[in-house]
Amino acid sequence: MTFTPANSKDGIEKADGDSERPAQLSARLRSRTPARVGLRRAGVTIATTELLDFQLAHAQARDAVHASLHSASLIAELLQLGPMWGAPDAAAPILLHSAARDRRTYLERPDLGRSLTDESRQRLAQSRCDTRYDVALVIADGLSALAVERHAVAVLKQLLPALTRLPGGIQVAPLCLVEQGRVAIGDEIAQKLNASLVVVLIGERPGLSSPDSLGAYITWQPRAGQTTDAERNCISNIRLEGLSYELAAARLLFYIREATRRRLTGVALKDPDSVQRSLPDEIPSGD
Amino acid sequence: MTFTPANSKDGIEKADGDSERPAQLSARLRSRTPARVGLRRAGVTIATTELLDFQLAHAQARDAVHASLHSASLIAELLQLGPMWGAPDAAAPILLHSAARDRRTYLERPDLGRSLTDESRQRLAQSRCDTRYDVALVIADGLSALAVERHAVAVLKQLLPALTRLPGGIQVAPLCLVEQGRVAIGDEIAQKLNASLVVVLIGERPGLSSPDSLGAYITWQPRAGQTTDAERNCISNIRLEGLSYELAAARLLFYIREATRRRLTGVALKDPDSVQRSLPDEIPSGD
Amino acid sequence: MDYGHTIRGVRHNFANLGELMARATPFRSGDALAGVAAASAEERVAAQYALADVPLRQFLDDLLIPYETDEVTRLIVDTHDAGAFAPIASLTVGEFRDWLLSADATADRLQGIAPGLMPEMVAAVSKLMRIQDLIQVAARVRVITRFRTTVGLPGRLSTRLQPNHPTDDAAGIAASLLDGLLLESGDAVIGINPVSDNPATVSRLLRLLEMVRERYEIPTQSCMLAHITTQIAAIELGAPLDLLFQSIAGTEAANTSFGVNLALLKEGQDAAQALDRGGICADGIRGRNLMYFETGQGSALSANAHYGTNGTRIDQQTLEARAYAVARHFEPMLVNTVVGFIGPEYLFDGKQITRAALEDHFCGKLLGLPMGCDVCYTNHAEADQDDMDAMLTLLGTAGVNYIMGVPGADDIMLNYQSTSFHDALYLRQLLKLRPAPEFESWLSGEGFDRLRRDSDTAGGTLDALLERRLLA
Amino acid sequence: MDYGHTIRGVRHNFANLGELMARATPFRSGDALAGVAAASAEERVAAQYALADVPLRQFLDDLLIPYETDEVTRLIVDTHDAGAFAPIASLTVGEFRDWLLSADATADRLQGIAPGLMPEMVAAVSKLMRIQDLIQVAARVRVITRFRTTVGLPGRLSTRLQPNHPTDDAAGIAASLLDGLLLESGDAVIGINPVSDNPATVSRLLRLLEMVRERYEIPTQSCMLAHITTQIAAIELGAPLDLLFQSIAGTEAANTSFGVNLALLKEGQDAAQALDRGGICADGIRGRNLMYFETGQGSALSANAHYGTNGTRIDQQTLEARAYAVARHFEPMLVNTVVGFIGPEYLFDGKQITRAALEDHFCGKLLGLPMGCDVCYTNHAEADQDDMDAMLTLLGTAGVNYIMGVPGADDIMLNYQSTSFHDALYLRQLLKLRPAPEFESWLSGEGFDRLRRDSDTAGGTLDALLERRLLA
Ligand code: B12
Ligand code: B12
Repeated sequence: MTFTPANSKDGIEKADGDSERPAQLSARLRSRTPARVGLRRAGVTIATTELLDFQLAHAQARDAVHASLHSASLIAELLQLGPMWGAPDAAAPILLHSAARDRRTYLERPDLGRSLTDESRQRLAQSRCDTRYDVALVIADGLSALAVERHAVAVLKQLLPALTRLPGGIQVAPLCLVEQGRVAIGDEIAQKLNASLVVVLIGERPGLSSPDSLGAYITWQPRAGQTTDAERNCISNIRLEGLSYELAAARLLFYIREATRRRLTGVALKDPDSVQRSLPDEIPSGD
Repeated sequence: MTFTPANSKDGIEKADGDSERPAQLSARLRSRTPARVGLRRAGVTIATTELLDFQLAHAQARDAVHASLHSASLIAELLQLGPMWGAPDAAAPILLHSAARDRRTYLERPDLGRSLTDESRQRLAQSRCDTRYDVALVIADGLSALAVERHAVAVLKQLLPALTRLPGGIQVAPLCLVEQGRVAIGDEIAQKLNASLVVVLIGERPGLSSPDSLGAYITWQPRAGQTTDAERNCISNIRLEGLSYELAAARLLFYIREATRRRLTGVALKDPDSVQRSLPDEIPSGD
Repeated sequence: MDYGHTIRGVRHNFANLGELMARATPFRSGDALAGVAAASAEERVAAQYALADVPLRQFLDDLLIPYETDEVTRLIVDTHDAGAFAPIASLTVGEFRDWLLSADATADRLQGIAPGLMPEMVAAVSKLMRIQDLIQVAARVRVITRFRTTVGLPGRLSTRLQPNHPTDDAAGIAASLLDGLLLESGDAVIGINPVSDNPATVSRLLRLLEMVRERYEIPTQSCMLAHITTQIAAIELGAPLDLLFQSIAGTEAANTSFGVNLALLKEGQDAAQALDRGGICADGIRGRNLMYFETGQGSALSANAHYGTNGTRIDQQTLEARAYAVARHFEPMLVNTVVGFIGPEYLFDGKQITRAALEDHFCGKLLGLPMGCDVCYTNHAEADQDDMDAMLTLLGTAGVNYIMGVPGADDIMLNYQSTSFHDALYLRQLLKLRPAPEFESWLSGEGFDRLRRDSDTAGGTLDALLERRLLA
Repeated sequence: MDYGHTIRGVRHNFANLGELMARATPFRSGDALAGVAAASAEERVAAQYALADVPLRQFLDDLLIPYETDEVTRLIVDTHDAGAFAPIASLTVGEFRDWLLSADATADRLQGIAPGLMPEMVAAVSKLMRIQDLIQVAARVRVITRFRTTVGLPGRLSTRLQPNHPTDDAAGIAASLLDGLLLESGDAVIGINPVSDNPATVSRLLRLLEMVRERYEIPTQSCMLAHITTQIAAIELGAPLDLLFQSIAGTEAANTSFGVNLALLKEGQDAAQALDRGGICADGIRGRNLMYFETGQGSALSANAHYGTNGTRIDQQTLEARAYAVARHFEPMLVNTVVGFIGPEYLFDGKQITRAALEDHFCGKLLGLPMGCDVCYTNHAEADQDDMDAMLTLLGTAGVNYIMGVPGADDIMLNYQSTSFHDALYLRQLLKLRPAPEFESWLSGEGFDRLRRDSDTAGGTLDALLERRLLA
């Protein structure tokens, strides 16, 4: 019996009579997307090295879920943003904690991740003044503290100056940072701060190839425990391989402006086309 | 469309062209064995009621695993056995504990279930006298405290008088009761007690239909950590639906006598035929 | 009716049918979160005994969620077909299980009773069933739907090609699309989840798919999984929309939280129907099924929309089955449960996800739906590829209509792991399953050949796409 | 050779091949108990990368357990077939996985390399494989054995009928036996675990089985699962013994704790062989396979017999594969892993049991063994019937040779749950599998008919048995 192992390291193997897909094609596909395209195969299955790469990514993504937020350093960074939007010195970022005391509780009890501890409620009450704010900005670790650490400040750096430049002038409430928070926790915060709209920047669940994806949820006149997700808008996948800080801020700005104008967010409010065009309206036939 | 549900409650259903098996046969089969024979079917599958009976038994068997031994009352019962074999008053049963502190540890760490706590070792040392005993009797909860509570005393009641009646006279060491013990924990106990042979009465893992099955393991000259299971003999399924106390004691007596005579236990020593005959040597052809 | 059961002298009582259903459900984290799970294994079995004795008719009288306040209940009650129900009307839930497993329950008969089944009845019986029962019965039911391909035929397994990209980048999507097509994926649908929520992007990507589909004559349908209102807006922009997608749930309140209701779904269906884009399928029948629904246990609970009569909290699996009643009303092309997608707070680990997948598949099929399954998990759940392989294989034996095809099983935008194109090939090979007949012919024809040639050489449409030469 | 791998600048080192193997193993409680499991998921993956790079040849040089002190190692090394190994001799473990999954690895080629495979190589590659890989490759391998029936043919699934009784009561055993036969069970073997350890009981129960077998002309073989020495003694008493049973493990020390060694196994085989009781099978070949072995992960560790070179503790799955080398030497009729039988200290829950079952089945088949599996769990493990259904179905797709048949899945003597007669019928029906050909003919012939008639009417042999009229 003689045969050579069908899977040689330098070419994609011929599987089940399928035509051989050259390595160049794989490389080309991979240059266009971070997706796991053009994988080497063993029979119909993914080859060993690629399988192990996947397993490693899984091990690391699980770590990302359980990583906890470095609040202190993030607060320091947020403090430095103050001058950018002319925040009063008093308006230091407020550190809050959801009722989910640790990661495990957070994962099992989304209800707790949506409500504040009593202590946090008090802290909010102290910060409250009579001003009615236009926008509350809430940063929550969500399912990826990493996402928030990497991208939240960068997005705010683009957003805050633009916000203040809006005609009519926009009143921004003190920034809030929430540990173990879910999207809906922003509702109570905004209410307590007396803000008309809330933007929650939150860590999306970590994917294998995206441990640090940031989401932004925008809600007009949130009511704690009553607002549904249908009444929010969402901007997703803010990160280096995803939506840029600039575009994210531009979209946020659009939503904030339109929400304020039309007095609503949610399914009735659509993302503007203008912020991202990646395809022409007319597609030539190709060859 | 008209059809009647194929499964009526009063007969075993005709499944896949198989001939109909009358309910009488099921009843007859069931009268011969506690096994789940002659079950009603739904198609090729077990019918609902029978399935639920199974699930209930599973819920209960799991409870049996986790039940803990009522040592105090068992010790009281054991104390009353004393006169039966002329034990000196001093020889109260010794309560010992394995190194597995709780049930969960016990289940995960059989190694700990095989060794004693330091405290138990001391207690044993105190009980030790210069006598060399012929037999040490160890009762351990094993995987079913229930088995031990229900049957251990009853077996000893049969065994102890018979033991003392043995020609030559047999020296029995003080009884030991072990919480969270495995079979091999008897080895160290016997050594510490200076006994030539150990009998461990232990709760077997609970089955669905047998939450309280008792096993007996007999080991000649056990050496802690060195004796292998090949050097032991085993008597299993001591309980109401299994081996009777009388037969169990008779077998134990046989093993103790033969082990002492041949100075060994294990694969080389076979259970005698005499204690249980359930089939004739010649089977007539039937009809 | 009084709900209870006595075990060894201990009486277990259940306040009402909703509570009974919840207590009888095999353990899952979501029911514990909702506070409705049985307190012990014994209580669960007691509830199962009691549930086994409930007559199926009872569900018609004892509505879990009020008719007055919930349009899903109204839909269920108002469309209930008493004639179809008649043959099983005399059975209890336990007897229904026995009958479902009997040789009497042929594919035809199962199809016949479907309009007579309320989702609550199906949920109830599923709670008494073991995994092998769920597989066995589901495997007998075939639900066949058509648009340009025929999905759900015996001996076939289709896939949704899911070429998502974190910025909706056309070249990136094209790369995944090409990878999938070359790996024989996409006969159920090519469906993209757009990251942004705007009609123009939806429209543009639909045109991209249309172009590829036409150029290579691929018998399949395309879909953009944006909110239904966004898709309707895209139709108004003239987008070439084949299937209309929407996530749905089992209560009116949960659907409200998704921004949908029955009227909106109908409006969307009419709009898509009016485009009249279905093809003539292999058997000469014109494809008219065009709705694509996704569901998943836990979505109602997540939206705090899981309350029934008198505030009784309903278990997530029963609510999931009710979502199928919504789906069934619109004669969908595809339905799938995204079972492991939502997170561990509803389905904690591989074991819970797997059982839920088989329950959902069984309930959907019994109610007459073309069930697929997103065999998947998130990184915050206790699950891994081994769980997925097992679940995938089990669903294959149960006759699932279709599964997802994601490059390397890793969705880089939705952030979860689903099945790869390779997984589908594995399953087809192992169980000797084939793609939809139209797609299968395509694979051995000129169109696929052209695709392969184009992919090997520079130039051509694909190259233009990948090289962004088609970009503005 | 140096074993290690670097991930993002962090170097993971492994002291030797034994440690590397253990760290690369998917998590199971037994390896944690032995203190050899990887400390983190990342360390495990690092070990898998490193293991993937180990040349297969390395296992020939770097023996995990010394040749000098372990007769199992000597057997493995001394019977290694270099010629059969040649075609894969240049591969690393990772490349071996790729090759196994490739179309190149046909059934014939897999059979060809079997004698060239060391169990350690097979264990190593299995550690890199997902469940779907384990299924896919195993499904290609067919190992066919014969005594009176032919077991292991493609498209067939056999069962061991296991009519145990807590007092070895003949009428009780007959009741379970009859139940099983009527449910078409028993084509792999009718095998009783006697509760007592004596040659006369073994002998008597063998005569009981012989009588039933002859009276109804059942093409099958019988077996008593007592210790091999007890069975040899029964042979000396003139017992009609078909298959000779023994539990075996992967180290000499573990086998010693079972009271066996290679010489004793040989002695038993010779004694049984001398009875010359095999039949002419459906294909005209005379059945000569007569050993029946059971194995299971954890048995060596339980006996504290899991040490290798320089005291390295070897992981339980590798040791299990080594047990197959023992089995293979005796050309057994049946081998099965009792995977969930031993307890949660070795395999904690349904997930671990399922993966272990598929690993064992894969490793055994690759080494050329007629693998069955005792799909089972104990009540102290975290598992239930759902886990069993899933595991059973997966093994069915992987082409398992046989499973157990226990009345109602509940072994009332061994105290654990295995598969019921019904489970086998489920699997056969779902996957369109048939019993062994000889048994299948019997089911539609005169013998089975007589059995059914006898079971329906009073009188006759069965009645005599059940009514204890045959008892002394
Ligand atoms: C999980 C998830 C869901 C789950 C949410 C259930 C739950 N309890 O978690 C389910 C399957 C039900 C779901 C449904 C939908 N989703 Co969704 N979902 C996600 C996903 C994958 C992760 C979200 C996350 O990690 N959040 C962070 C955690 C920490 O916060 P949380 O408080 O636990 O999560 C809340 C929000 O995520 C919210 N949510 C989930 N989806 C959506 C969508 C919108 C528009 C809004 C406002 C809120 C919202 O639900 C959660 C519970 O309140 C994101 C993709 C991503 N990469 O993030 C898409 C994503 C947010 N969803 C999306 C869409 C379109 C939808 C649907 C509208 C689809 C449809 N056609 O019906 C529906 C309905 C949403 C609604 N109004 O409730 C889009 C949003 C696009 C956009 N820019 O608007 C995203 C980005 C994915 C995509 N590209 O397709 N979704
Ligand atoms: C589990 C089990 C096993 C496991 C043990 C591994 C382990 N770590 O647990 C395995 C599969 C390896 C096994 C093997 C064998 N077993 Co066994 N086993 C059992 C079982 C089902 C449960 C035992 C139990 O619950 N013990 C109680 C717990 C709390 O104690 P433990 O310290 O954890 O358990 C120890 C003993 O059980 C011991 N052990 C297990 N089997 C046997 C058999 C003998 C003869 C001895 C002396 C010890 C022994 O191994 C354990 C670890 O040291 C019993 C049946 C029953 N209903 O009890 C049969 C049983 C004890 N085994 C039996 C037999 C025959 C064997 C074998 C000899 C079969 C063979 N032909 O090779 C082998 C070899 C035994 C040996 N010398 O080691 C018979 C004994 C009959 C008899 N009267 O002698 C029994 C009664 C079952 C039967 N009827 O067939 N067994």
